[in-house]
Amino acid sequence: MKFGIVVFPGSWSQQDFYHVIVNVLKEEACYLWHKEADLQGADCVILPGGFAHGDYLRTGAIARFSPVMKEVARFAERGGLVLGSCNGFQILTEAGLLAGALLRNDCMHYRCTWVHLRVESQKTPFTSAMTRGQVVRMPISHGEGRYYIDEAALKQLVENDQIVFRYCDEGGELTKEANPNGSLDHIAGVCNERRNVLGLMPHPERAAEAILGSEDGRAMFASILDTFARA
Amino acid sequence: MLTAKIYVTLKPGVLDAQGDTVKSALETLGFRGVGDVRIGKFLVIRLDGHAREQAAAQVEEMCRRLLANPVIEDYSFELEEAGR
Amino acid sequence: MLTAKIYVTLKPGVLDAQGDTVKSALETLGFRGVGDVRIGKFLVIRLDGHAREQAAAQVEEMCRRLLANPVIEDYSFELEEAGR
Amino acid sequence: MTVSLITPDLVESHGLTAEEYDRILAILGREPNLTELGVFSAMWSEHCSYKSSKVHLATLPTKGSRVLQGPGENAGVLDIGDGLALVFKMESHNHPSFIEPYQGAATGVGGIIRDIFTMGARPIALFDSLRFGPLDDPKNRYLFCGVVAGIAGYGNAVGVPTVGGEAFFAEPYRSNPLVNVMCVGIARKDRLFFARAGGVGNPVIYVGAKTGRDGIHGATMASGAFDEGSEARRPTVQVGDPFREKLLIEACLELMEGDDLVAVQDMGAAGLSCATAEMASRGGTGIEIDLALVPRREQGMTPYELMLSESQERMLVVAKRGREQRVRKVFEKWDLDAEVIGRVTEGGLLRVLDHGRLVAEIPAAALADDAPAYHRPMSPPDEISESRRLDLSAVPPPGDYAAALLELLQSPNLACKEPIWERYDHMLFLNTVVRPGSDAVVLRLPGGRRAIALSTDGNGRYCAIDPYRGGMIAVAEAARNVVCAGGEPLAITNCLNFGSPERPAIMWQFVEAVKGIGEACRAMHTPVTGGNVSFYNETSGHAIFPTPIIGMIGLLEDVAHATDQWFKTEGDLVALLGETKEELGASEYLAVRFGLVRGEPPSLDLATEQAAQRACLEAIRRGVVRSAHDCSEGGLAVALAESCIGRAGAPIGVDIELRDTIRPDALLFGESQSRIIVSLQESDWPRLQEIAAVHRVPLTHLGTVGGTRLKLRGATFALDLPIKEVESAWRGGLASALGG
Ligand SMILES: Nc1ncnc2c1ncn2[C@@H]1O[C@H](COP(=O)(O)OP(=O)(O)O)[C@@H](O)[C@H]1O
Ligand SMILES: [Mg+2]
Repeated sequence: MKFGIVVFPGSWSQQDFYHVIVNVLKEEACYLWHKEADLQGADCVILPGGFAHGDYLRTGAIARFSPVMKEVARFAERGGLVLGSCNGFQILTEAGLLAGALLRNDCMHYRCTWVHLRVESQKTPFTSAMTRGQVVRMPISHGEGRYYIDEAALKQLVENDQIVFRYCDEGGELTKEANPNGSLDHIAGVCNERRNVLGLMPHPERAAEAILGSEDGRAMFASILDTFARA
Repeated sequence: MLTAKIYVTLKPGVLDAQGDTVKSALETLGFRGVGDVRIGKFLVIRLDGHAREQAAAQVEEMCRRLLANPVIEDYSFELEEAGR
Repeated sequence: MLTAKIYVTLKPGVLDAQGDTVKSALETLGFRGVGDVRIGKFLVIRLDGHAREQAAAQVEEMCRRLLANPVIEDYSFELEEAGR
Repeated sequence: MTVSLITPDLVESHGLTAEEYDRILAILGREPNLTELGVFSAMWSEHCSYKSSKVHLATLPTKGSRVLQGPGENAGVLDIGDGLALVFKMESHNHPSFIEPYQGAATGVGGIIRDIFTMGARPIALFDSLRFGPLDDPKNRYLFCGVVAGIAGYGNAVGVPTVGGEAFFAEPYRSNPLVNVMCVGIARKDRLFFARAGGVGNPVIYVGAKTGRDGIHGATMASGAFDEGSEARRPTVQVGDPFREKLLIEACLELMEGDDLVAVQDMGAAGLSCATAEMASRGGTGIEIDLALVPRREQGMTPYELMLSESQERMLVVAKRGREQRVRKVFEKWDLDAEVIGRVTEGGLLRVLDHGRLVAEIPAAALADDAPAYHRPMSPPDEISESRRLDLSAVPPPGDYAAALLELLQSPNLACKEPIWERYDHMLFLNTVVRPGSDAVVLRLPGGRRAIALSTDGNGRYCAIDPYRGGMIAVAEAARNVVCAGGEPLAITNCLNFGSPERPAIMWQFVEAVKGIGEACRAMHTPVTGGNVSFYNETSGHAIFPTPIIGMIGLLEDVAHATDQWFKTEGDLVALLGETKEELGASEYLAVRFGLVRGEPPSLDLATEQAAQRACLEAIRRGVVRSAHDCSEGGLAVALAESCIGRAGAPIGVDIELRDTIRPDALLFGESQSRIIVSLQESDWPRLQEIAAVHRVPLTHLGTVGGTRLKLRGATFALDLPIKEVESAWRGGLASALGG
């Protein structure tokens, strides 16, 4: 399976995803330069972490106008798999491919730390190899990850089972302390209605090798791979 | 030549973490009677060779497409003769 | 009850990386005649139980001590009857 | 021109002495114009010319089998095998951070990163070494928080993880905080770049941000007087743009993959002046530029201002003739302006034109190398002998040892630094095998089989009382930290922060510290590959503690040897390598409990130190120990506590019995050097004994890991605390000091 990793001038997680896909999972990966409207036949598009255009004005605000994003939108339209992590999530919301927005952390500063996530839905191509209610451990690294959405739209998300990850404690409880950025309803990751576009603030690629402290992130890649195998 | 003064503010419903931090900081500094604090963006854009009405339309579009995010932000603006 | 509208802007000559980025983004989006773009802060603070002149002095002090960084920023403000 | 424009006042306002000015006259054989005076004053400033420190730095060991590049280039370079080179350097940004903490620290990070990638290396890690006044003063809190935010804001955005550092708070830094940043990069050994101009006729290309009036030194005011409209020319504080820096990193590294470039140099201190003069003098060539071609952000900038501006995120590149287009294309790809502003010329002249009119003409070497070198007078401070005296009978032992330990763990200097490093991305690039919080961080190298261990250290309190010993200890502790992580110490960089060299007492401190560093580096076989000297760290005569900071690089041939300081498993044995002497002098304990800064710093015997480090390293490599932790500030008791807490997951208890007969306060909190706490499986005890014997290192069995309490017993004392209470005291320390 071929992963296409989008590279904006200020992206920095692309090589981490590349390393995990190619060296750890032994799959194929290529970089997609933001100025080129060409996905090089990728089966899954990844929007990595970083500060796409310095994240001036708003995170992801400018990136969404890049030529590559028009292709990503079409690709998603056709049902292609799109995964956005951290800055990638922010860009997907700005581009309107995912609902909601990401605001300044309520603690008012950048946080790079480990968090626990509760899998809220395994009915996505990105979590099918996980089980609902399962607790996984991954790092976050962002200053603007406070998920927000208005009530009506939140209701929609819940009804359509679009909330995929919630911040929780080790035991899976949604405690205030376990919410690292003040996200509404502890929301850490959501998918679109069609379930082929997923965004999350945490970094699954940083949790794919035991030597780095967790392999929980691998389940997401495993899900994608076996979805693809079965398709 | 015109200058556009653009105000981008968080929608009323949206928690303003920065505003709240500033509020409590002001209180720690001993300021009394500080109510709600809301913090937004203030953009000043110079526009060359535009007629007023055409400029207004332009700025409106800038706000819709880039400067504000409708999910969380409202915007408003004024146009002034530059130099002021 | 009063509302203070406070404008915090970068001093002239101080690099505004955010403004420059927004300027080139607007140009990429096809907007014409975009000149200098400068981006600052816009604060709205509600003040309870203040007489106007006393409030003005307060806000002045808030800006000096906390809201603006004198090394790189200028500020200005207006007072309005709240509710507007 | 008839009357001389260069008055003595003007010369003085440019920080030049009458003798230095005569030297300039001699070099030029004529009177300089204003621009030339400005260029000389910047290039001959202490910061650029090292005129007070040169002769002493020359005594440091700089050679070694692994040293590919010593002092003199943008950064030092080590051969770390597998065809890889490690590029590293430390810089100070103390004064700018005092004026504007956020931007001062941010631009400091930007500057040191440029020093690394200009050599062809991909920057992979940052360290920040911080010194501030006590946090009970709001001013100090403001400065500290601003600096941390600035480092986070720049480092996180530019995409270079900040994986370690130090934070230390003491009165003398109130007058002048320290912000030192180290950057480390990895390059292919055969793809290193140097800042040496070459090839007459080759284009000199300006890349990056436009030039504004940023950070032009005060002398501009004087100069402004010489032309109208001077009110507009107020110099402004440098402001960093991490996004543009990111573009510069990627564009330069992409270009360096090809063979279009001859040399790369960043424009840091003294901006265009320094970049042109140094590239030319290193290459033994000349350079001619026309300022009319320099991209600028503001109107009406004079040649003087353009030559001295310190606008950030700008580079100077020498390309091969005919490759201009290919170079431009790459910079365009990354949305960067690149302008050819001049050419490499024959003969050693730096010629500066403005629209073709000559505005400055100076021998480049004169600027870069012919600055005066001073043997400044020195003499020990009068207080020093007094400050070394310590009457222990006047120091009552603590009634409550548990309370004493908690007080120490809570104090900002010893408390958990996670509130700082949590704000820095310290995981990017998937290299961080041992994260911040342990003695040294361990980073995987490309390929994943090998790794490096890094630490920054320096104890200003020791140096205030004995700069020679303090300098030695800084090197020894940095090496010890690296060894505890499983690394073989290779080499150091440094940042030497002192007061005014024009005061004999300060100069003495500096020279003593340099002697100590040199001696330790020779003994440990860790040459000095570069560094930075920051003088004049004082306000109205109040100088900081003399503070040399050491950045140590260590190598792990096998990443499996990566070791951290935390106890692992119930039932493991705890032991001490090295010996505890009755040494309370200059300790954190005396400072925290009694506000005392006095007494001889702990003794250091370099042979003993090395034996302890060799033994620890062998034990780690043979898989004998499961954790290793250096005993430093706070002594044995604090180090033991640190091995129980702060690890991922729940804290773990320990039960310790100390049989030593020295004063219990010295035993628990003294800072004797060359000590390492290890934990191991019981069955490995004989192997550890054998290793200790071979290296002739005292080895003491201390106790056992396990339970939920921290228990410390001795002949005349005992303390017993719930480990959770110990951890929360330590974790909360910094937060509560920051009033949050
Ligand atoms: N300013 C800082 N930035 C990042 N990490 C820091 C900072 N200060 C301390 N640390 C980390 O906290 C840990 C403890 O620091 P320190 O007490 O100086 O260790 P040691 O005494 O062993 O040198 C180290 O891992 C260090 O890297
Ligand atoms: Mg240590």
